[in-house]
Amino acid sequence: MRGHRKHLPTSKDISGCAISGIMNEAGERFSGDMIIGSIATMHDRSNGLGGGFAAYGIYPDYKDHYAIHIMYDELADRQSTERLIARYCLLYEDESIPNRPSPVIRMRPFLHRYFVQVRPELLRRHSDLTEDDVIVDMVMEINTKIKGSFVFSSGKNMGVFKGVGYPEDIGEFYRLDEYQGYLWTSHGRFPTNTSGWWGGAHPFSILDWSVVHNGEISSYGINKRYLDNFGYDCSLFTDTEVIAYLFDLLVRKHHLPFEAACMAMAPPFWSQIEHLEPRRAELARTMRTVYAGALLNGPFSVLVGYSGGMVGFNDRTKLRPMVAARQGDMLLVASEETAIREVCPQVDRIWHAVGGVPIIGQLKDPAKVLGQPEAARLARMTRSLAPGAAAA
Amino acid sequence: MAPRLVQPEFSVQRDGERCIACGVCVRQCANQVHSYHPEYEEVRAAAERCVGCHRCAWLCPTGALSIIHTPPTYRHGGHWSSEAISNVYKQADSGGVLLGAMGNSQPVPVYWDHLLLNASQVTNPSIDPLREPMELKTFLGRKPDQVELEMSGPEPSLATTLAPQLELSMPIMFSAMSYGAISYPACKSLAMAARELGTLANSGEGGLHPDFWDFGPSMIVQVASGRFGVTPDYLGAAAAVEIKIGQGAKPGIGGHLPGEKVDDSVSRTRMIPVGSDALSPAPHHDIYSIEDLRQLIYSLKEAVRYRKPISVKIAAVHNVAAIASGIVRAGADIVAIDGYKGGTGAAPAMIRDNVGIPIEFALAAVDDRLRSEGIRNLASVVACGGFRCSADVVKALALGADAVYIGTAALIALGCHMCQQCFTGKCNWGIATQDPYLTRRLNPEIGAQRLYNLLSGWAHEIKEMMGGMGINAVESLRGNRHHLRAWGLSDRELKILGISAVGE
Amino acid sequence: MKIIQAIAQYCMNCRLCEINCMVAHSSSRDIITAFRAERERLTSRVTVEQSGPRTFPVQCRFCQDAPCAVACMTGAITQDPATGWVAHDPDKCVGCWMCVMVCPNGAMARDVGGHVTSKCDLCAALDQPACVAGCPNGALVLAERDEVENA
Amino acid sequence: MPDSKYLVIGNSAAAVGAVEAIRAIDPEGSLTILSRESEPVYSRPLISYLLGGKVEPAALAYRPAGFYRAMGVEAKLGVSATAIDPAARTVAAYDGQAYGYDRLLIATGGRPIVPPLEGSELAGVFSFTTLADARAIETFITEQGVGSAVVIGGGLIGLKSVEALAARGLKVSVVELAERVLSITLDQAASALAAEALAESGVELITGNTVERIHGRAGVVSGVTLADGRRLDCGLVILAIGVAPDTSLAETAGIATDRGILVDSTMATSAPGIYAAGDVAQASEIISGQKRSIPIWPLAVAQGRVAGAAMAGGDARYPGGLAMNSVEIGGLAFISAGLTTVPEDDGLVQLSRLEPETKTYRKVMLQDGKLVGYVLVGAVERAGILTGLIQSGIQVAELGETLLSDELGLIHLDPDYRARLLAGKGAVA
Repeated sequence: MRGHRKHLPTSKDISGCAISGIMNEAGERFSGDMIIGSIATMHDRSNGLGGGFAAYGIYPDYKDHYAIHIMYDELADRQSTERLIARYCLLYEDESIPNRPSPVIRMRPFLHRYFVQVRPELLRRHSDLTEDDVIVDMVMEINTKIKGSFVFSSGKNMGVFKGVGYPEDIGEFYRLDEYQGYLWTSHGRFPTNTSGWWGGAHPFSILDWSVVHNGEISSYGINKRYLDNFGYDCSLFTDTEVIAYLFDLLVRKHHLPFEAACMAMAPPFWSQIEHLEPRRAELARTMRTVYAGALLNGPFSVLVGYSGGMVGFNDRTKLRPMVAARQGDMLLVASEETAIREVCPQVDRIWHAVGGVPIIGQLKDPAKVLGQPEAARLARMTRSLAPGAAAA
Repeated sequence: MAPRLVQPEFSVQRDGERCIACGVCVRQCANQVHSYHPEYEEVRAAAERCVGCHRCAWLCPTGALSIIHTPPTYRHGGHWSSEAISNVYKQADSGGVLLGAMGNSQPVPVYWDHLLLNASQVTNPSIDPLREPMELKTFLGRKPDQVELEMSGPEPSLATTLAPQLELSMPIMFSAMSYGAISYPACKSLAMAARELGTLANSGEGGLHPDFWDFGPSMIVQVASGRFGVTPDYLGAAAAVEIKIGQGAKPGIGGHLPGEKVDDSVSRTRMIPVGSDALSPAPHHDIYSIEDLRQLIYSLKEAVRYRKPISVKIAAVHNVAAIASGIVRAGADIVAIDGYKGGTGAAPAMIRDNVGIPIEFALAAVDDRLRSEGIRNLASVVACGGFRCSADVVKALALGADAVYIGTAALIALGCHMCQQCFTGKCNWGIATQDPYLTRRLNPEIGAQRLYNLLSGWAHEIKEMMGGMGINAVESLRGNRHHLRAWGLSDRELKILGISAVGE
Repeated sequence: MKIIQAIAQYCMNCRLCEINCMVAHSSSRDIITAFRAERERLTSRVTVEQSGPRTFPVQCRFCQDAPCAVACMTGAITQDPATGWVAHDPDKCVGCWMCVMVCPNGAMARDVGGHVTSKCDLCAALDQPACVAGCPNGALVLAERDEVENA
Repeated sequence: MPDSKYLVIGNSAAAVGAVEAIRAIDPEGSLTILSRESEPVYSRPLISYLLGGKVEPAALAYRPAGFYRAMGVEAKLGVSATAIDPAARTVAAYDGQAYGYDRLLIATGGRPIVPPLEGSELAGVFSFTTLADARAIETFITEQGVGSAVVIGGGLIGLKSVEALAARGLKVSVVELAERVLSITLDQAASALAAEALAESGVELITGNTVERIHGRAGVVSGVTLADGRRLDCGLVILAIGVAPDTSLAETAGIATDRGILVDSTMATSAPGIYAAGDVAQASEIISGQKRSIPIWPLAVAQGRVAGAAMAGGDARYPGGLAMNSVEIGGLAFISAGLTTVPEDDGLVQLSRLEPETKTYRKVMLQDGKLVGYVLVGAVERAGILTGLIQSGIQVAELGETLLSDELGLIHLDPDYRARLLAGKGAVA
């Protein structure tokens, strides 16, 4: 099977990984060199069968447009895809995603990007739909219906770049050194059962959610079926996809702040809940009861990026590594401390993440970076439940 | 009348070198198999009365007794088994309905045995339940789609109030077994064990003996078609109320407690005359369709002031998924599905062995259906009908059950030897009888301890299996069919079960 | 002192207590040998009483001012005033049945073969009385004499 | 003058009961026993077993060697009391001493009734109530080579001696004035079974008759002549007509007596500081409510215990006596208690069952719904339960025939009564 061909898997993806994320909370943008440098130190955590990045703030000229990154098996697939896009969106610009040919990157698909906006008449016609919903529907339709097309990035002012190879080579290939972003995440993959398809690399992304993740989620089967209940079709059989959708469901649709979403996904143990003060115990009990299907079990560390920041968190028993550091406005989170020290030798503070407790990085002044409406939406997402509630 | 043609099924073998003629067997056999003959100073057996309950063999202090199953061996015929022939004899002798008790006794496929569980290797660590937390706590009841938080205060607070939930320490409950069908000490054993274990027992349709009202918080009470023992206080005493529509052992027919088992105490509990047969009608006479069920559900919710979940129990029949969907939409907080191998105190054998579908398929179909309709969270699904061991339970949870009911396994823990003669009222183990000479044989302290031991053992095994799968909370096992693989099943069966074949 | 209490509602009339008692006090202590070779001397010191479906075992209650010790004319039965223990010395017993005559519990058994009486000794040589240890339904327990409840 | 806090005249069941009861309360107070017998306390009823060769002499010890020392008792054995001076609180003794006391117990027991019978002074004529009697008889039989004996009296003592003599191989004849043996303790039917058992063991039973005179040759018994003129040859005569309370000391001291010394429920006599217990005492009886002398071992011990406790300042009460007896004749057990025959007055209900083939007989007597007596022959296992029922005075009418059953048990009895029994609290509340 040719590696660049779209190949939606039929069984669960299993892989080991390296993850890294770097953010400037002041919204200062910086080049992709730094994240490439960080992920490259963890070369041995991946095996050359997948690498990728998510970058935020890279398309300031199109910050109000959805940037749709698509990989095509054949150029011929473009036609039907673009017709489909046109049904949902107005196209403002499209181009091949710039790249730098490299001897180590082979058998790549055709990579194209579109800057679009949702057709206003769709929103008028379906008053209950948001433009995000329309984009999600469109992505789902392309990915499940069109044989040779795969949308791998669909957020505003952000983009995912991924492929088969070591992450540093993928970064080089996509010329990420030439982009400026205020938040970067990255992933190096060590799959054990992959076909080596570009779309199978991480991050996984929907809208502005991007997820990089290390570990294997043993609750995958029920998380997938739980999401099914809410209309999410988890076609990629990856934990990352499930985590992304869960964040989308819990934060975007159910309006839970990140801390609550993390509590749903990595809740305190019942024995810990018993010792919380009653109001917090009730909250935790209710969250666990209602979101039982969202509980992510098994070992994982995950970094979720979105336009307002990033959230790193571990499984509740912390069976996967995650180190975080702060230096000035910079927040760095990675699988290994070296991946932080390599690009930021001096740090103000460095610590190991606590199981189930999210590490939240957020733009200090999102209005300045993202505009007022988006800032208002994000404010809700970062509300703290209560000091120590999630830490329990 | 010509002699009966039915032949004994058991041989009572007494080792003459060991028998001391102490008479324990004589005193313990309610079927009067053993008798002492003082003139010869020996005990003899009338094997034709033996039902194979093994009470005598168990208590014989010298181990002199063996009960051997020796069904008549007619000339082998593939179609006409010895049992089929014997059944014809029985009915030609008696003219009656073939009665059966406990679960289906035919050698039908056990789908649990075709399902295999997963375990972690390398890519994912297993979890050692002796070292790490391993959570089996389960909540049954209606859940909202989402939790809403009130964001206006200094910190977010709950804006969602949960519907009433049943909190279980483990996803295993004792299924409905009525006082009347089983003895007072059997009921008490179940109630005591449920309380000790932090789970629930179920009154069945026989009302609640006043002595057991203290156990109310550990009991589900049933409202069945006979309405036996149903009063506002009865509903109020329990943790939840279950409407019994059907039973896996006998879908489509009502209950029948023979008058012999209706003694004074049973009569007062059921509110029926002593010695009268307790006949539950086949249907509820106020339920002729789903909207009537809705009325009953809400009547009961009113009666318990919306403080307790209402469960609806049905037998697994052909279109169980659609029925379950209707029940959820009718307002049930819990749907209990009783499979084809569920037990009973008495059922026509033809019904027991030929009506209904296996719980494995019923459960998978119901879980799928509720999910596809987006209403899975509106009700918990409880599976029952023939769970033999913790692995069966784990498989059921993985297929989608929130919890399971165990009945037969609990009775076996209490001493039941599956002789399947519950309807005779002569249970030598003191379980399915009201004979005061027999009920004494079950000490509820011992019974409760045995049940506690059984479920503690199962809980430990479940934790081990979960740990192997890298799961430390039961909600991550529930409906997680990725941890199941099947062998020896057709593609169609796999599809219905929603699982892959081994090796996939 | 602790004596044996019957929890009557769980006595199921198997009478294994009687059998275990006989074996524990036989010389072979082997059930089959005892019943084969020592049958004449086997005397249960516990008796299961029956009234309809109700049954329960009775054995020596170690009474206050034990009437058997008062009545015993040979000095075979003595009661320790400090502990209340009632001892029976079969070597001193001549089988006059005076104790049988006065025991209000009917707990003095007649060993006709040996022409002596015998009574519950709580199997003092064993970890616990054979009847208690062997009761399959927990119907026999040890309890402080003053706290013994009705059967 | 050897003064004691406690002085006991007598050295048998009542005396030992008293000594043990005193010591349970007062471990220190000085305690002296005066006994006309020279042996340490022995089991009086066992003298027939000794004579019959069924037990060794050592088996007669009622209490272990060292009993007196352990109890802190000054035992003056073989020292008869001769007179009591209640005013001076002294007892004169055969040794010439006057024993002072603070508390005195008269436990002198009974003396055999010796009728004015011609020939009763002959060698070979014995009573049978003491160990000395048993030894003397044994010696006489051995020395004289006695082969046959006549026992005068078919009561308990008589039949016990018969049993012993028969066991020694003597040919024994019993002469009983009444129409049946054990006429006081048994009823007609049981007596018949006893007679049958005697006959089966080769004993000649002569009832409705008596010995007119004892013949002798050279001062030694050679035979008897009966009232009907019959003559029986024999080498030994046992006088077992009966025993009477030995009240002589009390009478001379001016202590109130009837048949025995009259005592109250603490065994106190009419004289201050003086108590009486055992066969010499006449204490209350539970069925009649009257004071009666009942010379049986269990009551002697019980009375001795009450007396001892009272002497030492305790508050024990005698619940009242009940006549009862256990005897074996020819291997057949007889136990009876209370009323065994229907007296003249009505109001008594009698239930009985006789099974001649198994030689079992059971009879109970009820009055006003209470058990007042029973006779058991052969199957005697349930005797104690019946005794308890008489002593407790509880209603048993509804038990009916169950009272005759071998299966009779606590399970059939009143729950409160059963609870008391199971808690070891005995029959009497």
